[in-house]
Amino acid sequence: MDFFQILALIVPAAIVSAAPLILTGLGGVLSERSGVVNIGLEGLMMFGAFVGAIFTHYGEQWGLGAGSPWMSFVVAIVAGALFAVPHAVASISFKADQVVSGVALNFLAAGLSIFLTKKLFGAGQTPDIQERIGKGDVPLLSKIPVIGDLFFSNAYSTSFVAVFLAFVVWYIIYKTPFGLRLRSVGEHPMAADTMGINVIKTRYISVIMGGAFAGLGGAIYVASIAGNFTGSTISGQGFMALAAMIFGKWHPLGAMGAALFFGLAQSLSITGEQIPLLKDIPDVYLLILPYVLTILALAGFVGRADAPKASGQPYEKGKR
Amino acid sequence: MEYVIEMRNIRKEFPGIVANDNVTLQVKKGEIHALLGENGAGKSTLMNVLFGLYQPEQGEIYVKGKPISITDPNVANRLGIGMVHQHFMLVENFTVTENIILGKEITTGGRVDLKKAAKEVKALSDRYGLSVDPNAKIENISVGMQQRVEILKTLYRGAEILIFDEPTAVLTPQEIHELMEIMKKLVAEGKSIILITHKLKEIMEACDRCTVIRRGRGIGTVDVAETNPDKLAAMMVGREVNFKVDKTKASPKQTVLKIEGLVVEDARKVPAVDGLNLEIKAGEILGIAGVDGNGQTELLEAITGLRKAVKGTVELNGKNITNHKPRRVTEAGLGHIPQDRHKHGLVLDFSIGTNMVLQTYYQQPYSKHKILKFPAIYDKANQLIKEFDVRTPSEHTLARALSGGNQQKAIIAREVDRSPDFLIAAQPTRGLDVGAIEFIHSKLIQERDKGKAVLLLSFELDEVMNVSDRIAVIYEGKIVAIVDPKETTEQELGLLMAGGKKQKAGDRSESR
Amino acid sequence: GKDDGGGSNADGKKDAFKVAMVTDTGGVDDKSFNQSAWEGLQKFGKDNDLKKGTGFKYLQSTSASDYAPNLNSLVRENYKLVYGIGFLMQQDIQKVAKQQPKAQLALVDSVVPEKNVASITFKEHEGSFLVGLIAGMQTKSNKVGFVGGVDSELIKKFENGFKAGVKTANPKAEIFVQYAGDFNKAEKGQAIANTFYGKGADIIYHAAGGTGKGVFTEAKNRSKNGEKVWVIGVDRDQHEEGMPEDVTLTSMVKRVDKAVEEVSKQTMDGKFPGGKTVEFGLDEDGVGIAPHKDNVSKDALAKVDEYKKKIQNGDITVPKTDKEYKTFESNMKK
Amino acid sequence: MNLVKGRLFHILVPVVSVLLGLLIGGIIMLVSNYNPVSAYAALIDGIFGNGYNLGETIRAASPLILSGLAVAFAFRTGLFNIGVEGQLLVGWLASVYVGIHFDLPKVIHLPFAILAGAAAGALWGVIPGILKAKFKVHEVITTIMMNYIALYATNGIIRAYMLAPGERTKDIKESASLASPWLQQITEFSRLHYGIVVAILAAVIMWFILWKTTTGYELRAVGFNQHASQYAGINVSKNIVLAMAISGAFAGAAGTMEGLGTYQYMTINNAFTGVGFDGIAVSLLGANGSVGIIIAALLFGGLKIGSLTMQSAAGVPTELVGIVIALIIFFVASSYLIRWLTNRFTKGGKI
Ligand SMILES: Nc1ncnc2c1ncn2[C@@H]1O[C@H](COP(=O)(O)OP(=O)(O)OP(=O)(O)O)[C@@H](O)[C@H]1O
Ligand SMILES: Nc1ncnc2c1ncn2[C@@H]1O[C@H](COP(=O)(O)OP(=O)(O)OP(=O)(O)O)[C@@H](O)[C@H]1O
Ligand SMILES: [Mg+2]
Ligand SMILES: [Mg+2]
Repeated sequence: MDFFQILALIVPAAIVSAAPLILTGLGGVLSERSGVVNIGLEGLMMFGAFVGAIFTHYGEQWGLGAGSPWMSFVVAIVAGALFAVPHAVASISFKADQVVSGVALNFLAAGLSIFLTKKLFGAGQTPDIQERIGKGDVPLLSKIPVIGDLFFSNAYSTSFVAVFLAFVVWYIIYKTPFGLRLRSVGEHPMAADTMGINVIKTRYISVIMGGAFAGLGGAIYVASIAGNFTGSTISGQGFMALAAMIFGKWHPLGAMGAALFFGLAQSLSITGEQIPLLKDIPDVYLLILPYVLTILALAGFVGRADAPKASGQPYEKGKR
Repeated sequence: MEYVIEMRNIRKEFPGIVANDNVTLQVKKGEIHALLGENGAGKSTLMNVLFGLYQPEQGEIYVKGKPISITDPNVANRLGIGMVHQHFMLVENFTVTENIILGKEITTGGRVDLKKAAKEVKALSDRYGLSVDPNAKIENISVGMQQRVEILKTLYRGAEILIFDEPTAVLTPQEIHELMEIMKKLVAEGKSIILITHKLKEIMEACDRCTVIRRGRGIGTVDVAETNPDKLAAMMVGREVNFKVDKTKASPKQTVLKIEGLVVEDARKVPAVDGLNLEIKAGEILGIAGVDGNGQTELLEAITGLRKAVKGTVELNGKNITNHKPRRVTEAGLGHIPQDRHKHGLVLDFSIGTNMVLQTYYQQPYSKHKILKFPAIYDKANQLIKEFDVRTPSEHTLARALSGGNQQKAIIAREVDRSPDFLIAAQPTRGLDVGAIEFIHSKLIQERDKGKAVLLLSFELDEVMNVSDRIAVIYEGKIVAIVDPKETTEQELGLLMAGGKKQKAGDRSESR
Repeated sequence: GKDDGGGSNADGKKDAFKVAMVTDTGGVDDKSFNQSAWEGLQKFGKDNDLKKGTGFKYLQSTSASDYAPNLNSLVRENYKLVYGIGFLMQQDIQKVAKQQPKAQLALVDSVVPEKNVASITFKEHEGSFLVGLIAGMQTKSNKVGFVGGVDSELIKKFENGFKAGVKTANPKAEIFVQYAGDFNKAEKGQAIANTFYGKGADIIYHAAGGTGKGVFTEAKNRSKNGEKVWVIGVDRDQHEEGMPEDVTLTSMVKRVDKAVEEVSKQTMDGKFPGGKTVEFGLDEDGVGIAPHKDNVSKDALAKVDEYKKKIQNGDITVPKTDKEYKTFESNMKK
Repeated sequence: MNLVKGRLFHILVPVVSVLLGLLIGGIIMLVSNYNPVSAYAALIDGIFGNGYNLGETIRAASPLILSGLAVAFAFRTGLFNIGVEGQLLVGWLASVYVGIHFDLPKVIHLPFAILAGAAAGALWGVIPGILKAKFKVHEVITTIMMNYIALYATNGIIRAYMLAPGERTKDIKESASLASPWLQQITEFSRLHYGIVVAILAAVIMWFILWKTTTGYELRAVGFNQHASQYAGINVSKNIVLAMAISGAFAGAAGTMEGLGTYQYMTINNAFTGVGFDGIAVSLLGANGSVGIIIAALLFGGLKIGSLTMQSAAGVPTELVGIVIALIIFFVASSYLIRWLTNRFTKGGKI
């Protein structure tokens, strides 16, 4: 295979596997920028995947046809938002250890989603969905010589949604009053409070929005890749999204970049086996490649990533 | 007549402490009203109540005659009450403008319009002569400018009543003077000001009336015109106080600490200590006077081994200890009462008992073969707790639960008990009441008289002048003068601290 | 004690025949061998009117460490025959067999040399050979692919049988092979399929469980965009998975259900094949191509029948391992 | 009086949380029309019902104790070790390797194998430790990455060098095995092995290091306040690395429970064992204390084993136990507020 052929294989695949990570990563950014650590992304994503799977299925039953997955996305967004509430209540109102409450969320998602699946379908997995998000060429753009083939040919519409939303979140956080307040709450809640900003409310909104994004990420994973939901559908993607967020230095576009980086490393490690010069490398090396690269990147050129100053600390009025 | 602000019989409790007990405060329109009291008297608490940060257990608040319950800062802002907090409330990595407009953003099309906002900030700062750089990040500007940002925050919200909580603690006399001018300008514009301070001169200079609080109780309100510093002091403390610390003349002996050509860089790799020379002799207390941010912190960190020196040498008892690890410096005979007791001085989540051996836990008798010997540890702790009158229920109490004064006493006990040849006392009385202050001063002098060398760093000029035998003035990382406290005045010191010549405050440290 | 387990069981009769199985983490609805094993057990149960839950039942394992307790509790509940589904249970079956000499156990997909264990294996290579023939006949690009779950002895049987079949039908066909290193990573399956199709393959045979889902996803996507690509399913008839785009060419079915039913019968009739290895191949219809044949061309089917006979008469032996495949290939050359 | 209140709380919070968790679990069963009573009856029976279940419960608890200790030790020193899972895998592999490839008398071989596992885990923990100490890299992200590297690396090594039929390594030599025919006898052939002794020993060791040695004093000081530690001449970087090493060693030891005890070999794992993540729950419920962790591990081990009987006898999906565990964590975590308050002003609340 010539180099370009390889690119044409790797890049689209990278974008495909990146989309769910991007969205979930964005969820993490929203939550942590407001000062609430969110280890629960995995669970939120899992619950979103579960909801996405069953509602795409129902959508098909209700005759929504190709609209089914999109309907399921909407439900997954709501479900993700709701599922984030326990984490918000525990870590914002009850001042629980945010990491721990996030871990609890993961346990809850794992248990609840399968339990409900068994309850609903009497099976350990949801039925296969028929109406997948299909790949397609973007009308004009795909005609652009090189870039067209790489980025706009047989690509998922959801991938573009993800990238688009990354910019939306960036705009919200850095350009709107709400964003300014969100960041101030994550950096110096007391200061925000003295400026009349409702810290608790702002954090609730951010965490819940974060849940919505993670939920969408999970649903898109099902609709574009997995095709149904089982206990192992979401196995670690949430943690990778968390990594992407930190890697991206809590910046929406940074998180997107990191997610794409993971996707690239991932698909390189798979396509690699078909690339002459990489063929002979034992595939273990290709399998661990993405994770090693991440660590190197963090230790090396990315360097120290500074979390929002107040992240992980519950806010209490008048505490010095 | 009607008051712009009237707080009647306010009571505010914290777990274990009654911070405000039946306090009444009445502020007239267009006056500068001083709020005077020892540290911990309850001034900040009272103001936080007025600003809606705390809810009082008892009492009413009237604004312009109307009874109001101020449930949160929003309400206060709407009522035209603004507060410049004792510990600045600024988001470090935001710009000046972002900090000012936060919560009351200027938008065009739902989008924060920083350009427009910056213009407004500029206009505002010009109008009141509060020079700031609207686009600078807070973490990169001087304390003086940060304070001006705090003031602008309140003005931007159209505050009519401004509260200043200990604004002068961190300023040079010159800066203080300018601040007073600004305040006068503000009242001239019809605004009313509440000024918290411990410094009687400031009250005499700028204020119209003064309310005094002691141990959370309101003592009374006086017209500044009809009183004098001694009367105020008596009201504040409840007894006659002599501001002079009584001590015999020092009899300095051999040099204990010798610093030559020391260069230390701060976090931003800028030399904060820049070719500094200094000698301290046994049996003397050397005070360091200077405006915060002129390299004091870096100097102490370099001596104690917490920060690398780039150039120069530090000798303790003739031994070169430059860039030695903290423990080796300590073992070479250093005692260190750190600036920030909560950050460096104590492990707040350890018991006060275990904190007492923070420097010695690895030595006999507190441990043997790496096994801790708790009986020995707690015996020592109890001995120190008695000796230094540390008010704590038991040696097992978490250090966190102690009041600042007692936390500080514990630290001093720990450091002095090792009877080091050289003792660093950095702001040893910060946040403490006069009782504790007198106690600590006497301890320092005791050490001196035992023939130890003591280095005192303080931002309170009175303290420096009263306690030290010699005063070294530090400015931009150098010792610019060494003066005898008996032959100098605060004015002179102030000038030296500002670099010898009078200059517009703010410009000073923008360059940093 | 062990007896009251029997005494207190629903239909009272102490020596009522009871049969049960332990699934691996997949569960009885994994659309794979666990499921068809359970189907077999259910049919057997119905035919001999046993009650579900007392006469016949299954236990699902949530992790590998559950195999032993599950097997054990079934044995102590006096089930006369207990199946372990999947070679992963080999070790635990062996332990239990040693500890409980009275127990009668059966293991699917692997061999345990104990006289109270019946080992059930399949000639997957033979079935894979047949679908290989079909692939070889129907590929337009002369390029086909094989996606394996985890590189292992068992999956190798699929790979080599398939390759042999392809080469037999179409010597000049090129075969891409890749293992995902995982039975549950759909996106990997998809990425591999993407690579294969991208390199021009038009038929992919997967033996990769959940990872195989990704292969179907990719095939569906491409056929939506007008590409004509196929997937060959595994274990069960995966026609459904291919719908609505209808990308399933055929499937290599492995009749675990038949095997389970068969062995259960023998055991009930007191002919428990303990210590033996019961192997199900083409003869026993243990393996073969799916009943759903719409997408398979006439002459491909003819070819399949032709070679099915040859294999049954022993005219050719299908290779299981890489080594056997090498020799098979070299023999073809001559 | 306050002291009593503080102490009481320490016990009360987890107990109440467990009860609430089970209660809500019961409600969930009711609404999804299962019978909670028979379900919990089955659960109890599945834990204590007979020697076998009891044996399996203890067997399942052993690695949980160790992974709980690993998480707790890191917590105590201000670190969050999500990497227990990976450290466990490398520990498992190392112990099995030693178990297979050495020929020694049991008195040497078994301890050697266990220590090898612990050492491997420690090494796996040290890497994130160094990255945090030297490059300020967030340990949460590095430990997550290290988990995946461990998963694929161990599988790769087994496949390349140690593969035996059945997707696993050969069995370890008897001389390196924790298994005990006697223990199996008295528990009706459960897989109960001497690992529980190792686990309890480890719990004692953790307690001793943390509370009785100068090392523990330094580790905890660094965990609470790095600045004060530095001021007191404690080497912060060294202690961060050390903390991760010790934590990793416990995790590695957890791996040896599987390798030398439960399985006697290592399989090629298609997914994480989950024991590492359960460790977080265990350490939390055990309030990061040695005794608490042992109790919590026995509880979770029991719930997991019992859930199997719950499935077979009452037909309730095993996942319900997962939900109950999640609820328990939520309750414990949320009651931190109250505990924090009592601690803060408890006169005489020990460090
Ligand atoms: N958040 C708090 N929690 C508990 N106690 C507090 C809190 N804030 C203040 N206190 C207590 O209330 C008393 C008054 O505190 P406050 O800060 O009002 O004193 P102050 O007059 O402002 O002292 P300073 O001059 O040092 O600012 C102190 O003795 C302190 O112990
Ligand atoms: N959260 C708290 N709980 C109990 N006491 C507190 C708390 N915060 C502060 N205090 C006490 O309040 C008193 C003064 O407050 P603090 O120690 O913060 O110094 P400060 O006077 O507020 O600041 P500064 O030293 O800059 O003037 C001290 O006795 C301190 O122990
Ligand atoms: Mg104050
Ligand atoms: Mg103060």
